[in-house]
Amino acid sequence: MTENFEPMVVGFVCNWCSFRAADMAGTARMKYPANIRLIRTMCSGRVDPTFILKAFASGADGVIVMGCHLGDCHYVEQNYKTMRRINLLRRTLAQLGIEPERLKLVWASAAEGGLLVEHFTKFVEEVRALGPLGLPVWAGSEVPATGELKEETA
Amino acid sequence: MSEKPKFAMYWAASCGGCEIAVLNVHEKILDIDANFEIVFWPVAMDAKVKDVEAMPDQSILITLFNGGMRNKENEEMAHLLRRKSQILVAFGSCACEGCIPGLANLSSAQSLFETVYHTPSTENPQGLYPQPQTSMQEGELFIPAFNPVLKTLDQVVAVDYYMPGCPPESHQIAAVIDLLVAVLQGKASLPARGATIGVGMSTVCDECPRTRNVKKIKQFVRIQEMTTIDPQLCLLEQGLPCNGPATRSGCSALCPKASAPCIGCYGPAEGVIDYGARLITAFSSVIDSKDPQEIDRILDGIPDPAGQFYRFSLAKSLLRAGKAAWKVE
Amino acid sequence: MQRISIDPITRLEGHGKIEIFLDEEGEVANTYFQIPELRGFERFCVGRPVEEMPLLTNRICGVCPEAHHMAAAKAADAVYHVDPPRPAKLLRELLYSAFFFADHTTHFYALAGPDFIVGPDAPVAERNILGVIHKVGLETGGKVIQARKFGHLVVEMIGGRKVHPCTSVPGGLTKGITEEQRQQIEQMGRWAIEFARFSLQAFNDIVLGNQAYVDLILGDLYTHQTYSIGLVNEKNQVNFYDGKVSVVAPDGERIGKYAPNEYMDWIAERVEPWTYLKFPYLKKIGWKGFVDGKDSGVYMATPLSRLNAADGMSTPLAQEEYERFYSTLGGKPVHQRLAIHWARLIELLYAAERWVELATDPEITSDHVRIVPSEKPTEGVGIVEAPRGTLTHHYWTDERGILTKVNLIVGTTNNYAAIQMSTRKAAQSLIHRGQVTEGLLNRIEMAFRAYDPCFGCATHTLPGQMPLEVTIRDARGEMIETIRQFC
Amino acid sequence: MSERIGVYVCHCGSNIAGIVDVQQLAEWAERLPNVVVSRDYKFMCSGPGQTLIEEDIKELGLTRVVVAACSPHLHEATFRGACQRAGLNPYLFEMASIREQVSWVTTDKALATQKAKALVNAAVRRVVLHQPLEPIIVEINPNTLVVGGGVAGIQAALEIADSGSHVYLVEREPSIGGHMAQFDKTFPTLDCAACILTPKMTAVSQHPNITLLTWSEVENVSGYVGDFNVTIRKKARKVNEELCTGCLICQEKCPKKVVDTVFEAGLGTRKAIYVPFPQAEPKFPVMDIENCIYFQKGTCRACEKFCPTHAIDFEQQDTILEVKVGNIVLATGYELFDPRRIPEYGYGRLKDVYTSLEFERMNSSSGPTEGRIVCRDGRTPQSVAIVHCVGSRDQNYNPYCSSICCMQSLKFAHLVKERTNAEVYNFYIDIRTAAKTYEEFYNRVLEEGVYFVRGKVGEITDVARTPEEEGKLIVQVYDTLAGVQRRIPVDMVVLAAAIEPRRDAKSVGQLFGIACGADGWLVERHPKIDPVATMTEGIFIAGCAQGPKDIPTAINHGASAAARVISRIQQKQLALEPIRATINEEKCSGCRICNDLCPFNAISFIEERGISTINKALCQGCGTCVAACPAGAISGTGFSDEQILAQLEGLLALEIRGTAVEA
Repeated sequence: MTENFEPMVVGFVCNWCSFRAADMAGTARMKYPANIRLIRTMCSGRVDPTFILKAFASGADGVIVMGCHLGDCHYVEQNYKTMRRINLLRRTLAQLGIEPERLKLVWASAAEGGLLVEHFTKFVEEVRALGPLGLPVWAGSEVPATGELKEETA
Repeated sequence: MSEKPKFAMYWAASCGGCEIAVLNVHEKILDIDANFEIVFWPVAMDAKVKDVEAMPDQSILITLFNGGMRNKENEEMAHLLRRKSQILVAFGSCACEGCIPGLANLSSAQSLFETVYHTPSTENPQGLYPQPQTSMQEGELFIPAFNPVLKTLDQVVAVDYYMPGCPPESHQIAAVIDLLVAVLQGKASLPARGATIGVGMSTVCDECPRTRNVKKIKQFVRIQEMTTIDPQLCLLEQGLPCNGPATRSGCSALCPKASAPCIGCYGPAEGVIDYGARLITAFSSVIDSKDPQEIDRILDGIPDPAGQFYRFSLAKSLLRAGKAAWKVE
Repeated sequence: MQRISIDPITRLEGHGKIEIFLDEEGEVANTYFQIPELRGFERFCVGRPVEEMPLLTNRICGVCPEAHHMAAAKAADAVYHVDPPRPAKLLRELLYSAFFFADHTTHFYALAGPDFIVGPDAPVAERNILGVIHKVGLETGGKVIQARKFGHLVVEMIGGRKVHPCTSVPGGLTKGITEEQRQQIEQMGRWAIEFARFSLQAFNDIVLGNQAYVDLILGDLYTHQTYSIGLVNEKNQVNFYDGKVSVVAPDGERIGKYAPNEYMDWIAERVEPWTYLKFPYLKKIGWKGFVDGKDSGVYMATPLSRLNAADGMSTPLAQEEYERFYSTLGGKPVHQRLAIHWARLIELLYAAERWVELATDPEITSDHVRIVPSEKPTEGVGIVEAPRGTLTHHYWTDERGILTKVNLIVGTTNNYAAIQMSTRKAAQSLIHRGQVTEGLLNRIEMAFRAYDPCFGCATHTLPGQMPLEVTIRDARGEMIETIRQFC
Repeated sequence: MSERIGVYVCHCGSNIAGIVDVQQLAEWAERLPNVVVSRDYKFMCSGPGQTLIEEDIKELGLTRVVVAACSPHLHEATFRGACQRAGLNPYLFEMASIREQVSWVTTDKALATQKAKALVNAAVRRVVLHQPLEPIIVEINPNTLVVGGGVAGIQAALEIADSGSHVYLVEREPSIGGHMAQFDKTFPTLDCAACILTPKMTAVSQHPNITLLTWSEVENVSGYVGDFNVTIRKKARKVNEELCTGCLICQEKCPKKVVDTVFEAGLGTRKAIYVPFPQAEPKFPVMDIENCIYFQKGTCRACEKFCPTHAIDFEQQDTILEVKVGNIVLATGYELFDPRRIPEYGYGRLKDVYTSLEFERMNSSSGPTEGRIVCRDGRTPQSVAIVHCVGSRDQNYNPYCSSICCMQSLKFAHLVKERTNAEVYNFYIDIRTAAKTYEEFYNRVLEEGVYFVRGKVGEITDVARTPEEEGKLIVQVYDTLAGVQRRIPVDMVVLAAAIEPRRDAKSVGQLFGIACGADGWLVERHPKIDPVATMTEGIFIAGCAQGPKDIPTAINHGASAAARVISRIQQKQLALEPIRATINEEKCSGCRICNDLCPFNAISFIEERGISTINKALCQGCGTCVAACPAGAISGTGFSDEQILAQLEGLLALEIRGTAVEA
C-alpha cells in the first residue's frame, strides 16, 4: 500500500534561521517536494512536544524541526533545550511504536537555503520509505464537545 | 415517587477505589441521601439497569461515572446513563483519562490475551481464550466483547464535568457534594460545562511543602538507588522523576509529603492537551548539559519514558495508544 | 431446557453473573458463574520499572490496594535480593493489620451481618446494615464508621494515602513514623481490640445463640470438602504479611508448606472460554473439574481456610477464640462455608491485637526503614494474605530492573472454583421444578457472599444487600417469569 | 462569537499566479468558516492592493485579515500598516507565504495550488485566535554605560556626551586608549596614532558629561532597556584620586621594575606603581600589588615617602558603584592571536621573530627602543620578513580574515624601508586593500621596492643549509606565483597575527544577556542592516568586539552605536514588539522549572508568593519557557498554543491532506 504513498510532512522552522533559509530557497527558486508544510515559531525552543504529537495525531507521517546552528541561536542557547526535548520525545515515541526517525531535528542558518532544501528532500524520502504512520482517524479527532450533548441525548 | 432530584453513580472498568473514596466521606453520605433520591448506585443499593432504561431521558439530574471503557458493556452503560442524565460527571482517573489500565493501550489486545492466558502458572495447552459467546451443552454463554483500545468516558459520550484523581480525595468529594447542595438551594451556580471540578487551579508543587530552587538536573535516579531522601528538598531536585510539576493540584501533595514521587493520578493541569508532553518538555528543559552524549546518559536515567509520562493519561493523550494497539482499530 | 440468569453483580459493578440452566424437569442442570471483566495487568506491567509495581498494582483493587501494595513490595524486595530492615517490616505489617481490621469490619457489618444478625429470611427491607444497627444497637453504626476511620488513618500515616498507599519501595519504606503518631496508633489499636471483642460477642449472642442459625451454618447446603490454604509463621500460626503457605487436605492433614518462590510447584491456573477469570487449583493434586474431595485440586483461601491451615493464632485473645471455634464446630478442619464469617471475626480480633503488638514494638519509630539494594535485580515472588485469599505477585526483570514478565494470582481468584461449586450446590438444592422464590435467591447469594468475593475487587455493598433478579427462560430463551427482590 | 475574515490572494505578477491557480484558491477560501470575503489581486502590496484591504475592513466590517502572498519578512509590516490605517489592530492579521514557500519552490501546478490552500486554511484558522496587541512602552533613562575605553568606546562616549546625555565609561585597564594607543603610525595616512588619539582621550577625561571609570569592571547587570542597574567594581589604585596631581614622582622613585606585558607587549618594562604610558588618561598611577615590594616584603613605601600630596593610600579598598542607565554600549575590543600556537613559526623560540603588536611598540618613539628598529642583539636588520595571515584565514586557527593585517603589514614594510632601508619581504596569500586610499598606499609601498612573495609561509627556522643562511632566520615558503619553493634568509621576522575575540567574550555575553557567534565575536542583531544592535534591547556593540575592524571602521561603528543610543534617548520612551510570554499566576505552582531557561534573565521567582514572574521588557519572546512550563501556566502572545495548534489543524485538514493531485 506504500506504493504511490505521498508522505505528509510538517516542518517547524525558527523565525531567524530556518524560516529565512526557506525564504532564501524560494528566492533562489530551488525546488523541494510539496509534501512539506511549514509552521513558523520565533525559536525552535518554542516547539512544544504537544505540537509534534498533534501533528502526528492529525495525519502527519513525519515532523522535521529546524533551528539555528548550536551556538548561533538568536536567543543565545534555546536550541539546546530543543535538542534535549526532541531526544526525550523520540525515546517516548519509540515506546509507542512510532519510529523515532519520523521526528527529525536539523540546524540550518539563514544563509543555508540549499542545505534546508537538501534536508527537506531527504526527509520526505526517508518518511516515504518508512511508509504511512497509519494512525486511525480517531486519534486526530477531538473528543465530543459537551455541545453535542443534545444530539447525544436525542 | 419523591420530588428530590435524582442521583446516580456507576462504575465501568474500575478498581472500586472511587467508591471507597466516596464512602470515606463518611457522614457526608447522608447529605447526598438528604438532598437527592439515589436512583442507581450499585455499590450502595439495589439497582436495576432495566429500571434505569425505563426512566425518561434526562430524568437523572447528576450521574457520577467512574471506570474506563474496557469492553462493550462499559460503553452500553455509558450511552444509557448519558441518555438518562442531565449532568454526566467523569469521576476518577479511569473515566477522565484511562488511568493505569490505560497502559494496556501500549500493546495489542491480542498480545494482552496471549500474555494473560499463558502466564507461567497457567496450564492452557489448547490455547483457550475467553470468547464473547461460548456454546455449552446446556446453551449459549455470553461475556462482553473486549475493546482493542481502552477509551475514556468522553471518547464514548459527551461529558459535562471531570473530577480526576485515583481516587479523588474525599475532602474534594465532600466539597463537590457541598457545592451541589448549594446549587440545589440556589446558593451557588454550576461551573461552566466541561470544567474540571474538585481540583486546584495549579499543579501539585503548589501544595507541596518541599523547598524548591532553580532547577538544574545532572542526573535522574530511581528511588531505590537513593541512599537518603531529603525530607525537605524538592524530590525532582534530588534527581527523582516526580510528576508533581505537571500534575493537577487538589490531592494536597500526599505522595511527596510521604517522600514518594508524585505519579500523576490527578492528571494534567487546566487547559493542558497532552499530559505527557508537558513532562517531556519540563524534564528535558532543566537538564544541565549541552553535550549530546551526556544528555543521552542523563536521559537513560528515565528507563521507561512512556510509563513515566503517560502512567495515568495514555488513553486521553493525543495519540491515545501505541501503534500496536491502533492496528486493531 | 430453561435458563435462569442471575445477574447480581451486573447490578453491582458489571463484574460477574450467574447463569443457571434447568433441564426439562426444571431441575438445575448446571450453573456458570461468569466474570466479564479483564484489564490485563500482567501484560501492561511489562516494561515498567519494578519499583512502580506497588503503585501500579494498587489499581487492581481499590478495596484491598494495601494487599497488592504489600505483595508487590515484597516481590520487588525479592527481585533485588534485599531484606528490608526490621522497622520497615514492622511498619508494613502494622499498616496491613490496620487495613485488615477495617476491611473485615466492613464485610461483617455490611455484608454478612444482615444474613445472621437480621436473619436470612427477614424482610429484605430490613436485611441491610440499618437492620444490623437496629438489632445490635444504634451506637454500633457509629462504631463501624469509627473502625473504618481508624483503619484508614493508620494506613494514611504509614502508607501516605488512605486509598492506594505509596510508601513501600524495594528495600523498605520511604519514611518512618514519629512517636506522636505511634501513640495515636497504639490508642486506636486498643480501641480496635475492644471493638473486635464486641463484635465477637454480638456474633456469639445473636448467631450462636440461635439454633436455627447454627443449623444453617452446620447444614450440608453450604459444606464443601476442599483443600484449605493460608499463610503461617514459623510456629504455623496465622500471619497476614509474611511466612509460608500451608496447604491442608480436606481431612485436615497438612500435605506441605511452600515458600513464595515455590508457589508454581503447588498452584496452577485453568482457562475456560466462557469467563475472563482463570481457575487456580492445586497442581500437585490436579484439576478434576468443579468437584469436592481429596482428589480434586479445588481449594479455598479464606479466613476459614487460613484457620484450617494453621495450628493457631499468635495473639492470646484470638487464640482463645480459635480454640472455642473448633470445639464448637466439632474439630478441624471446618468445611461449612458460612463459618467463614465467624473465622473472619477471629481474624478481626487477631488483626487488632497484632496492631497493638506492633505499635508497641520499641523499634517501630526507628528511622532505619530502608536499605539500598546492592545486587542485580533478577526475579522474585511476594506473597501476602489478602482478606479474600492468598495473594501472589511474581516478577521477572532485566538487569536494570525493568519488568520482562509478570504473574499475578489475586485473592478472590483462588476461590473461583469453590464459589462456582457453592453456587451450583445452592442452586441445585434450592431450585426444583423451575420454582424460584425470593427467599432462595438470598440463600444462593449467601453461598458466594461467604467468600466475600471481590471480582474486579469491589463487591462490597453498603446495605449488605445483594439485589438479585432471576429470569426464567425456557429452552428457546423466551422469558417465562421474572422475580426480583427489592430493598 | 464568529469573526469576519477577509482573505487576499496576491498574484505577485506571475510569480505566484504562474504556478498557483489564484482564482481557484480565492474561490475556495471564500467557503472557509468565518471568511466573508476572498479576493485575488495582481499586487497586494501595491497602493491599490492595500486600499482594497482598507476599504473591505471599513465597508464589510472585517475583524481579521489574511494575505496570501510573499514572506512575512517582506510585507508583514506593510499589511499590518494597512489594517491599522483602517482602524483594525495590526496584530489581527496573518500572512501565508505562498510565494517563497509554494510557487517558487514547487513545479507541479496542482500540488502547488493544494499546498497554497493548506497554508491559507492554516492562516484562516490561526487568525481567528489572534488577539489585538499593543506595543510595550518603556521609559528610557538618559544615562548610558559604555564598556571599553578603546577608540570605538571613546568615540561612542564622546558622541553621546556631546549630545548632552551622561555617560559612564568603564575601562578594565588603568588608562583608556585601547590598542590604538600602542600603535605608532596609522595607515594609510601615516599620521601618529598618539597625535590623533590623545586629544580624544583628554576630551573624555575632561568631559562634564562623562564619568570615567578606569581600573574598573562591570560585575552585574540587571533590569532591561531603559532601566538597567549596573554594578561596577572600581579596583583600588592605592592612590587617592582627589589628592593625586599626576606628577608621577612615585613612578620615578619606585625601585621595582616589572616587564610590561600589557602595554609594551613584553618588550619593555614599567614600575610597580605606574601609568601605562605618558599620555595615559586619567593621569593617576595604579599600584601593582603583586609586584610592589611593600605588599610583598612589607617594607619600602618609597612612593608614599616622596608623594608631595600624600595621595598614596596603601589601605585603599575596591569600591562598588551602582549606576542606573537606559542603554549600554559594549566596546570590549579584541585580543591578539598568540603565534606560539603555530610552532613552526618559532615565535617565542627564535628571538628575532616578533608579533605585529611588538613591532608597533618597537616603532613607537615613546616605546622601548625609542622607535629604532633593531634586533635583540642591537644590530639593525639588513632584511625583514613580514608574514601575513598568521592565525587568520586558516582552518586550523581562525577561518575569518582579520581585515587589518594587510594594511598594517604594508605600513610596517614602509616604516622598515624608511628607517633602515633593509630588504623587506611580504609573504601574503592575497593583498586586501578595500578602502579609501588603501590601494594607493599599496602601490606606493610597491614602488619603494618591497618584495612581495605570494604564498603561505611553511616554516621559519634558524637551521642553516648554506653558508649565507648562517646566523639568519630562514623563511621557507612555496611561491605560488613562480611555483617554486623558496628559502629566504632574513634578520627579523614580523608576524601579522590575527585579531581574536576577548578570551572572556562569552562570559561578557552572558553578563549582558547577548550571544557570541561560533567564532566568538559578539553577535549583532543583523550582520548587514543592524550591525550595532543586539538581540537584547538597549544593548549595542561597537568596534572589534563585534568583529575585526581597522581604526576608521571602529570609529564609525562606535559613532553609529552612539547615534542609536542618542535617538533612543531623544524618543524618551521605546515601543517593544508585544510578542512576549506571561505567567498565569493562578496556574503557576512555583515549581521553578522555567527559572533557569531564560538567557535574558527575564524570569524571576517571587519567594513570598511562591510563583515565578516574567519581566515584559526583558523578555524577547522566544517562547522557550512557554513550551517548557509543565503546568501550561505560561502563554505567549503572537504564538500561543491555541494559534499554533489551529494552524497545524489547518495545514493537515482532511480535505486537503492528500498531497497527490486531486481530480
